[in-house]
Amino acid sequence: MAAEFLFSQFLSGLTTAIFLFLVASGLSLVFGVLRVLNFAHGTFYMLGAYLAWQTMAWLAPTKEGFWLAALAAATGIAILGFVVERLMFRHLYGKEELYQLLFTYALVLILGDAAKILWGTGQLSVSRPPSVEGSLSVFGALLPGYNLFVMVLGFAIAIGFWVILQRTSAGRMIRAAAMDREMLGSLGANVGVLYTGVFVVSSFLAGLSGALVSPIKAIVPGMDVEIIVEAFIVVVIGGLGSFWGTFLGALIYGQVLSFGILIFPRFSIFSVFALMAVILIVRPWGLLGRPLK
Amino acid sequence: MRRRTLLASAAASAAILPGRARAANEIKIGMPMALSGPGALYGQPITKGAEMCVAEINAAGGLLGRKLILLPRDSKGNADESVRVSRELILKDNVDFIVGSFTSAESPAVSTIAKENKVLMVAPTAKTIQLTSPANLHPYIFRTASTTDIEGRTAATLMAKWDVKRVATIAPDYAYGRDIMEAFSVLLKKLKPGVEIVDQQWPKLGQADFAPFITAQMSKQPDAVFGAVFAGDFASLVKQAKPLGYFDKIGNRYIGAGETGSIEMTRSLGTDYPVGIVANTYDPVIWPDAPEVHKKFTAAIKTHLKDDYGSSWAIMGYAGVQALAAGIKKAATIDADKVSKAMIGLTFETPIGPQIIRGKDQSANRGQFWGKLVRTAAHPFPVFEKVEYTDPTPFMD
Amino acid sequence: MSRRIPWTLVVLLLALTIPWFGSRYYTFLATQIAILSLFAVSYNLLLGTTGLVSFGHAAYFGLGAYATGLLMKELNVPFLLALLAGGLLPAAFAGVFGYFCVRLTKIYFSMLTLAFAQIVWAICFQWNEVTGGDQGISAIPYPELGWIGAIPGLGGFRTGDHFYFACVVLVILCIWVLGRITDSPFGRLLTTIRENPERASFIGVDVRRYELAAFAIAGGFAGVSGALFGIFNRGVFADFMFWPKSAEVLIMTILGGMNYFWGPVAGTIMMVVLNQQITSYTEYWPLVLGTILLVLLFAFPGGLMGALDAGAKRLRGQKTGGGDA
Amino acid sequence: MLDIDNVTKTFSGFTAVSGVSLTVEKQQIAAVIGPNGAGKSTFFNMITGHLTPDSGAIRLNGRDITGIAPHKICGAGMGRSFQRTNIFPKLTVFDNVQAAYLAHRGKGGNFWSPAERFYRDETEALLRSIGLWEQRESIGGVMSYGAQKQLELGLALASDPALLLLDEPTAGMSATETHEAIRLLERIAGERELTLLFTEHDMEVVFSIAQKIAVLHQGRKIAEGTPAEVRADPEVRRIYLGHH
Repeated sequence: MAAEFLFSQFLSGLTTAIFLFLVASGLSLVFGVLRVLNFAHGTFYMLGAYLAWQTMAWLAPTKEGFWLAALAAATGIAILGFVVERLMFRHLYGKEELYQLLFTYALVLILGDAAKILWGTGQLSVSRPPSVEGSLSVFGALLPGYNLFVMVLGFAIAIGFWVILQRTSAGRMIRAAAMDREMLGSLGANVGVLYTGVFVVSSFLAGLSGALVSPIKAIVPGMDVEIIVEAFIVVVIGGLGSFWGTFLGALIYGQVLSFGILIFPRFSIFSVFALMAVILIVRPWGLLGRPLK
Repeated sequence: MRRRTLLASAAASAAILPGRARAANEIKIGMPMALSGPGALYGQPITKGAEMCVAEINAAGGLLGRKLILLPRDSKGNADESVRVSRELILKDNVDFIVGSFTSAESPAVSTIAKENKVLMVAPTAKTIQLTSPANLHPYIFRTASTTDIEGRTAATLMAKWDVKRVATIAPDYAYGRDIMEAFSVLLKKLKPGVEIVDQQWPKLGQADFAPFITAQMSKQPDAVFGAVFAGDFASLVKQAKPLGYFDKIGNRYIGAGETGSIEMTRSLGTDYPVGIVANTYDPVIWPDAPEVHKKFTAAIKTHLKDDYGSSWAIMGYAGVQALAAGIKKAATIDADKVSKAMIGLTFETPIGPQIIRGKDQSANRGQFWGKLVRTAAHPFPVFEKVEYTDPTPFMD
Repeated sequence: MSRRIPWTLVVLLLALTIPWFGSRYYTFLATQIAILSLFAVSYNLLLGTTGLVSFGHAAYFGLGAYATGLLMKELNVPFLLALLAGGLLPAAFAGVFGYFCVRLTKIYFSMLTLAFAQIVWAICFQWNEVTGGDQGISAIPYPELGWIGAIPGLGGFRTGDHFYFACVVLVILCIWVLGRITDSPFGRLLTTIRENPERASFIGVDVRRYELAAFAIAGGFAGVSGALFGIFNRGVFADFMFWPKSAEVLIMTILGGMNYFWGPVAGTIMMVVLNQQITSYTEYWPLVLGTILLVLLFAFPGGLMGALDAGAKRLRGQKTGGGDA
Repeated sequence: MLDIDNVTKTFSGFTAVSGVSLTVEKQQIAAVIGPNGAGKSTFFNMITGHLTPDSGAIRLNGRDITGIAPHKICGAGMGRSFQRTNIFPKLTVFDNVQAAYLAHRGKGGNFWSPAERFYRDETEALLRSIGLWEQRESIGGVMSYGAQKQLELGLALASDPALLLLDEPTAGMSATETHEAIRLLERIAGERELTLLFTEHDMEVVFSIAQKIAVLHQGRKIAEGTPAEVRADPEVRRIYLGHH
C-alpha cells in the first residue's frame, strides 16, 4: 500500500514535471542562444491553447481532431514567433539585455489583452481525444492514457533535442552559442538565420505545449503569467542555457511539489520559489549551468 | 536642462480636469469591479447585470425623478487598485454611491474608503465575513452577497445527510478557502459527530497541476469530499481528477462550493463535467421551477448579454443595484446617512424573490442554490437535476 | 550650470502648492505620485546607479507598509517612530536577502531577488493571524497631523491635505538623501560597478559589499515609501509585494529614464496619470501600457528624460548655430 | 617584490598553467611572453586574484596573496591593466580616474559628501602626467583606442601601486601609438619607481624595455633570463621566435 502510494505520488510529480518541461524546453533553447529570458513564451503557450480550442470549435464533430488542432496551434504560434522575431525583436539584438527583457514583457501585455478581446474572459475547455481516454494501471497506480502519451512525447522531445544538439551542424552552432558567443562568429554561422530558427522552434514548442495542456487544464486569461514564472524558475534552477539542466529542473520541481505537500500541506504556494532560492544559494549558476560572462 | 521634464510633466498632470460638478438630476453610482485579470471572468457579467438594472430603472422614469448613472471602473482585482479607483470615483467623479468591489480582499479595503468619505457602498459579491464583522461594521457598508459562513454551513448540512464517515477537503490556500473550510467542518462535526476529516489539501490559488493533490487525497480513502476550488482551478482539477478515478472512488460524493455548478462552468466543461456531484451557483439560470420574476430577468439578461444562456453572475450586480435603489426610494433622498438608515431592515425585490437586509450585520439574507448536476437530453452540458434554494437565516450567526 | 539650481528645493516648493488648487482629487493624485516617486527613486539606486536589475523590490515596499501599518494600528506607535521602523525592517530584510543575491550576477541575481520577494509575499498572503492574509490590514489610522493646521497659512486644509504636506516633506527629504548618496564617493563607486564590475574590483572596490549596501539602502527607502503608501491607501495588502508591483516600479523607472536622477519621478508621474486616465475609459490598460513600452524601446530608449534631454540639446544646438547634437 | 612559487591551474582537465615560478625584483621591468594559448592570461589572472591557483603560492613583498580577492590585492599595492580595454566607458576621463582614487583611498564609506570634491588635484596631476588632461571631459568609451589604453593605465596608477601588471599594453595599437605608449610607460615607471610585469606579443617592445623575460609554452615556463639570454635560448628560438 505505502509503496503503491509513493509510486502514484511519484507519477503525479512526473506528470507535473513533463508538462512543465514541454513549456520550459523552448524557453531554455532561446535563452541558450539569444541570451534573453523570453517573458512572452508563456503568452505563446496560452495562445497555443486558445488556438487549439478554436480549431477544435471549427472541427466540432470529431474529437480526434484534437491532434490536428494541436499541430495547427503549434504551427500558428511558430508563424507568430517568426513575425515577432523578424519584424521587431531582431532590432533589439545588441541593445541592453534589460530592453530585450522589457520587449518580451510588452508582448505579454499586448498579446494577453488581444487574447481577451478575441476569446473573452471566460474559461474554455478542450476534451481529451477518445483514443487516449482510458487509463492504465502501473504497479497499482493509475496512469491516464493521455498523460502517458505526453510523457512519452516529453521524453522523445528531450532525446530528439539531444540528438540534434550533438549530431547536427545546427546543434553545434546552438551549443557554441550557449557556451561562447565569440566562437559562434568564428564558426562562420549565419547568426541571423540561427536566431530566427531558434526563436521559431521555441515558439512552436510553446504553442504545442499550450495545445497539449488544454485537455487537462482550463484555458483562462492569466494562464500565461502563471506558467511563465514556473517555467522561468525551472530554466534558472537547471542552469541557464543547459538543456539537460532544464529537464532535471522540471523533474525535481515535480517531485518537490508532489512530496512537499505531503509533509507541509500548505507548501504549494511556496514550492517553486523556495526551491529556486535554495538551489541558487547552494549553486549560484543552477544545477548544470556555468557562470555567465 | 533635463530637469525641465519634471515641470513639463507637472504641468501635464495639472491639465487633467476634475470631474464635472454634481448634477441635480442625476444619481451617480461608481462601480469598481475586476474587469481585467482572472477576476474579469466574473466582473464582466456582474457589471453587465448592474448596467441592465440601471437601464431598467431609468426606462421606468428613474429614481426620485433622477436618472441613474453607472460608472464602472476596472479594479484589476487588486486591493490597492480598487482603493485607488474608488477614491477617484468619489473625489473626481463625485459619485453618490458605490456598488462594487469584487473580491474579499478588495471589499474591506473599499469599505474603509466608503466610511471615510461617508459614501454608502453595497458589496454585491464579497463573501468574507470580515467585511461586516462587528469590528469592521459602519453605517456605509451593506452586503447583498452570501458569505463563507453560509456557503460552508449549507454545504455541511448537505454532507450530513450522506452516509459517510471519512470526509476530505480541498480548497485554495488563502482566506476564502480556509474560512469556508472552518465553517464547514465546525458545523459538520456538530451535525454528525461520528464523522472524521481525514485529509485536507491546500493547493495555491491559480494552481494548474492538481495531480499530486489528487493522488495524495485518494490515498487517505475518503468517502466524500468537500471542495472549494473554483473557476479555472476547478476545471483543471476536474480534468486531471477524472482520469485518475477520483470521482468514481468517492461515488461522486463531492460537494463543490465556489459556484462550481454555475452555467459558465458546466458549459465550458461540457462532457468533461463530473456529473453526479453536488455544486452551488448564484443563479441556476436553467431553472424549471423559477418564479415568474426570475424568468423575466433571465430573458432580459440573455438579450442584454447577447448570449443564448445568460450568466449566473449577472444577478449579483443586478440585485446589488436593486438593493441600493430600494434604499434610496425608501429614504426618498440620496443623503447617505438617511439611505443607510432606510436600508436597515429593508426588504427589496430580486430576481429570486424578496430579500431582507438585517440590521445586525447589514447583510442581505442571500442564500445558496445547491443541486446535483446531471446530463439531460435537452442541453449539451450538465444541468441541475433539482436545484434547491437554501434560506441562509439559520446559518448567518 | 544646471547643477547650481537646487532642484530638490524647487520640486519641494512646487509640490507644496498643490493643495492650494483646492481640489481633493489633485491632492489625492499628488500624494500617490509623491509616494510612488520615492519607491521608484529608491529602485533606481539599484537599476540606474549600480546596474542591478531587481525583480523583487516590491517586497521591501510591502514590508515597510506592513511594519508601519501594524505598529500604528495594533500598538498605537507614533507615526514617525513607526515610519522609522518601516524603513529599518525592510532594510534589514534587504540586508539578509541581499547577502545571498549579490553573490549572483545578471539574470541569476534578478531571479533570486524574485524568489525572496515571492516567498515574503506568500508568507504575508497566508499568515492570517498577523498580516490578515489576502484581505490585508484595513483601516490604518491617519497620523495625528492636526498641528499642521496650526501653522500660519495652513489653517484651512483637510486631513488629506495635512497628510499630503507631511508626505511631500518626507518624500523630498528621502529623495534628497538618496541624491546625496548617489553623488557621494560611495555612489560614484556604485556607478563603476554598473559600468564594469571586474574593473571596479581592481581599483579596490569590494563589489559585493557595495552592492549589498546599495541593496539594503534601496530596500529601506522602498520601505519608507511603502509605509506612507499603506497609510495613504488606508490599508496594506499582500498585493503590495506581488511581483507585478516589482515589474511596475521597473517600468516606471525606465519610462522616466534610468540614467537621470529625476527620471524615476518623471516616470511615476507619467504612469500614475496615464493609468488614471486610461482606466477611466477602458479595461485594456495592459494593451496600452504594452504599446507605450514598445514605443519607448524602439523610439525613446532613454525614457522620458532622455527624449527631453536630446530634444533640449538639439534646440540649444540650433540656437548657437551648430555644435554637436 | 613579487614571488610566484610553482603555481598550477587546471580547467576541467585542461592544464592552463603548470608549475610556473617567477620572481620579479623591485623596480625591475619584467615580461612574460609566449605564443597564443601559452597560459599568459591565466597566469596573470592568478596573480591579480581573479583566479585561484590549484596549487602553488604567490607573495607580494613577502605577504601571501594567493587566492585573495582582487580588491584586496589592489589594496596591497598591485595595479593592473587588462588585455581588452577595461575602463568605465560611460564615465568621463576625469571621473574614471577620480573614482579610482576614491576607491583606493577608502572613501567608499562616505555616503554623504559630494564625490566631486575629492582628489581633484591628484586626479589632475595624474591626468597631466599621462597626457589626458585635455580630454578630461570626454566620455571614456568614445575615445580612441590608444587614449583608452592610456586611461586604463591611469586607473591602475591611481591606486599608487608599487607593482604594475600590464596585459598586452600595446595590443591593437598603431606603430606610432605603440612607440608613444612605451615611452610613457618607461617614463612613468622611472618617475614612480614602479616594478613592471607585462605580457606582450610585440617582440620589439619586449626586447627594448624588459630587463627580464620569462617564456611560457603550453602552460610551462621554458626559459627565463635577460633579453640576451632568452634570445639565445635554442628552445625559445625553435618553438617561439622561429614563428616570426
